[in-house]
Amino acid sequence: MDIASYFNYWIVIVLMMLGFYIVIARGNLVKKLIGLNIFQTSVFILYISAGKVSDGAAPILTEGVSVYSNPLPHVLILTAIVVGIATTAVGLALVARIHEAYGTVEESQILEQDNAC
Amino acid sequence: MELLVDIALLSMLVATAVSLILVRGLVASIMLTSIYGLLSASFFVTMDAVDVAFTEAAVGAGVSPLLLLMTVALVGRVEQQPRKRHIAFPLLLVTVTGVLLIVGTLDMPPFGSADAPALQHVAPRYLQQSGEEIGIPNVVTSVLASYRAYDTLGEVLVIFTAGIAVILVLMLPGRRGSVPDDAGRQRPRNVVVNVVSKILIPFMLLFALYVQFHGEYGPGGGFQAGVIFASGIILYGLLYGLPSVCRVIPPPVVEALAALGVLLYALTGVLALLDGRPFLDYSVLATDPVTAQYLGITAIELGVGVTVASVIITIFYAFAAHLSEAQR
Amino acid sequence: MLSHLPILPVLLPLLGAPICALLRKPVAAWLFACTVALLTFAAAIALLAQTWQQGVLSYALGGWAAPWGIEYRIDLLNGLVLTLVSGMASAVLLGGRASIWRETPEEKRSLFLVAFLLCLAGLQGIAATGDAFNLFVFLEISSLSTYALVATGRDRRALVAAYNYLIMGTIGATFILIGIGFIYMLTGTLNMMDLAQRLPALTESRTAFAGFVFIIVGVCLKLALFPLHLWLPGAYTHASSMVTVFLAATATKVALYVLIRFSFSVFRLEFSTLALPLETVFLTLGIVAVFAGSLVAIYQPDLKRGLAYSSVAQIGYMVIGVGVGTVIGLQAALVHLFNHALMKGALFMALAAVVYRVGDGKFSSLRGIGREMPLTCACMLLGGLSLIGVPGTAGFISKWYLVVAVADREQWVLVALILAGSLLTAVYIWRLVETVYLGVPGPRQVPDSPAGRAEAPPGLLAVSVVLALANVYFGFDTRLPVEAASGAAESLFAAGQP
Amino acid sequence: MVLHWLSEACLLAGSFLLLTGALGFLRFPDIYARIHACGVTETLATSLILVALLLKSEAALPQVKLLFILLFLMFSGPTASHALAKAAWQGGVRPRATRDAGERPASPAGR
Repeated sequence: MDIASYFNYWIVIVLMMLGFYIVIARGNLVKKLIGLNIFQTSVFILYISAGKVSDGAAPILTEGVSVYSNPLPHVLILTAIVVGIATTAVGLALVARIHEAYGTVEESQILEQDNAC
Repeated sequence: MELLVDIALLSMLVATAVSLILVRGLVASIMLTSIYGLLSASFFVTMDAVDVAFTEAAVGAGVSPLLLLMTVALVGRVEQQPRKRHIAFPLLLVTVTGVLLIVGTLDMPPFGSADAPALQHVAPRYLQQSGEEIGIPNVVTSVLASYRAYDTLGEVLVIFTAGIAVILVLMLPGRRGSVPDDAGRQRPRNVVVNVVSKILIPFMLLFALYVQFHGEYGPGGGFQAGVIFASGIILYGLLYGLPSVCRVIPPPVVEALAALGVLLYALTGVLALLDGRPFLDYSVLATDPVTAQYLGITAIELGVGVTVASVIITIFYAFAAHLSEAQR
Repeated sequence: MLSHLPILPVLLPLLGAPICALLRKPVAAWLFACTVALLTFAAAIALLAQTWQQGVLSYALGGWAAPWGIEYRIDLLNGLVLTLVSGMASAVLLGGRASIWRETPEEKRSLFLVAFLLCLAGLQGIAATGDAFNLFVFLEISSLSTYALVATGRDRRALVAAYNYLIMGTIGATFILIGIGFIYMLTGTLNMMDLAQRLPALTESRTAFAGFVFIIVGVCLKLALFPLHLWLPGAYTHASSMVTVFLAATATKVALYVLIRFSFSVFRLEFSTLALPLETVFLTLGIVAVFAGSLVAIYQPDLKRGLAYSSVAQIGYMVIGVGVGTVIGLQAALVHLFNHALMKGALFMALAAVVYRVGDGKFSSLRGIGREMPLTCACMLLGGLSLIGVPGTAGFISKWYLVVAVADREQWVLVALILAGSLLTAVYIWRLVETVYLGVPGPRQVPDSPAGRAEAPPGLLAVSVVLALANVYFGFDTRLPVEAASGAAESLFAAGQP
Repeated sequence: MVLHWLSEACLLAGSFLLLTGALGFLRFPDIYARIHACGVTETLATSLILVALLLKSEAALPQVKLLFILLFLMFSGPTASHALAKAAWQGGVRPRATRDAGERPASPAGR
């Protein structure tokens, strides 16, 4: 097999894991959501990479072009981007309220306060 | 040449993600997120996904940093250095997941191959026949708004749900959709920004309409148009304050519009039911199938645009109301 | 209109939610939401009846044929889950008004109902669809609305619980998305039936293997299978009472449905067992979940949290049924899916009625409540007995099928462990009985709680009684769940044969 | 032919200016100097690159679109720099020169 043809995917997987790491390793609630954002965006990159055809054109029908990239992953990812921003918005709303209720957005301090009472 | 651009963009993406891990402080993180969104949008362009790139530029580099910034204005920009943090477990988890993913790529069709199974089975019909069946050049719009229109209805519902969820979570006690009062506060005025924005906002709204109705021919469509329209309104709100933008578009109206957009989409689908055709079958709208598709797509894209714009404005209102409450 | 039956259980709440958002008066919104839920329930029952007679129904959305468009494919299993979910939704809405009104501030009530309808639409959409990506979209609709519903709980910890649920749920959903992407790249299709035809040829493919693992892990996060259950106790405990009833009775059930759908119909059994030691993993995790969940449940000071951990344990039983990997095992899992919804529905509903009176679900507040609210507590007792699996209740039936299924595979140790798990259940239910009937009531702090006998408001009480009696009814007349489950299980296995 | 070389020259100059802007951003001492470094170079650099693309493109529609982008950049770039600097000033950040001259601001809210 040809390393070069998978290289692209592997970089994207590294990106995904960097985002995933931020989600599970960081204690700040906003930073976790940022990590989630990176994680999801990288998954989108994986999908879109898989739809690419070498020397293909964007899937907008044009005279004289016969090779197009696969449009279906594009459609799926359009939907997934919307789902991602929706999740981020709800998460951030929760964070804002958590800050009002606890005065902090650090996971460890919230845990302390909960255990105290 | 294309490969060179790919490698440059990918390495910039990796650099951004790594610095996101290294950096502490939320404002810097948000800037990096925005850069990440913009870079991935550029990457999507090189991958021929122009519609996705458009959306990602609007969402990843625009709306989501805006929401993040408003949250940070509420919760503070400091990210604390934890006293002790176990990084062994996250590292292990990430490594296992990453290895599994890499194993998963090993039997994948190679990058860019034209004979990948994904291009053999379902997709060819979209590319070869959507021209006759739907009659519009943008295949992504054809699939999005006709072949898989039900997914898109789900997408609109997701956005609507997000709007409802944010209002439900952030609603200040005792008022739903009421306009916040001025409270006699003087906003710091910035003449240059105000004047320039005043000139630009009408063009932004005009551009949104262009994107809305041009989605059949080029990249764009209801979702992108909605985001652009909302950002015009949000810009106005940022400059002139929440009370004045609420006078222009009152919150109850926006909430109602969000619901009406969903209804417009769903009822377009229900029309088919009344005629005994499957849900979302557009052929009832006109006798000529291509005209029917065109009408159906225009109607549902309008529903998408209205809902997306109103939900994003609603979310902005909810956050901004909390901000002005916090500043009091 | 009959040919449109497959879409109606999803379309009705989907249309109802935005209309409900336009209604500003909470009472009007409530009446409307009840109507929508009942109509959905009626449509689901009609659909179940139709699948019973005609077998599998296919519905091409948008008029586009299957692999190109999105297809709804309803078999007995879909019908059963759709009926269960919409039935529980109707019960919660009809009976729960007093509780929702008590626990939600006035300005939030109508939006609460909108979110509830959205959640119903999402769950129904998951249960009806035959398209893998469409499943992801509706999963997110139900998840987002659930986060909001959990966050409306009165305690500030509800917010943290909702946030944790959001993070874990989104990781789960993203894993599912990765998995779907992998199998799409291999097969070029998203339609479940089409996938099922194309995947058997790919048993050797490492990409298919990875895709399968990601989907299963993602679904198990949503299912709260031990050790991925961490979001569940917080979410169930701090959400408002009606949200807990609905979530406990439906959300994990739908996740279990997705697990079964993917590991039996999409990937087919041969693939599933070839690719992963799936049986061993499920049996082990299931039995660990039973013990961990039950043991933790025993020591909780709060009944609501105790019952939440008990849910973790009960999910373990269902997963054991799936892990046995035979028709009877699957049938046991499905019967338990149905019965557990009834048990937890009855228990949480009765608990909600008690919370309505005394303010919270701590054991210290429940002391002696049995003398003040005899009928409500009798319902709780029935639900508890059913949870243990006492003969004459629905719980006995599902335990029976599970034990038979495991014994059929001659795994006697497992049989012993399942029975031991029931004993643990008996311990925490006994603790409940002891507190409720034998405890000495302490001073109560709720303002409008009259001394002496004070049952819950009629709506809450009526639904509690109906659910409790359903536990008894389905303990004797087992036709509906057992026959539907066996039909569904057989068709899943029949589809697995080449 | 002339057009081709002209556009190449514009591209090169634009890229070079962007590079100097980035260098300045990294090396300059305080926020105002940094804004100056990127603000000034960026507007010119992007305009040059857009002009280069204008010269390269053949069809009318892309040319019009590029012109619009150019116009928009003329507005947005300077406004953004101005807004940044003003925000920094209102946030209490003072230029390095006056800070070194003696009176340190009460709160070093800069970086």
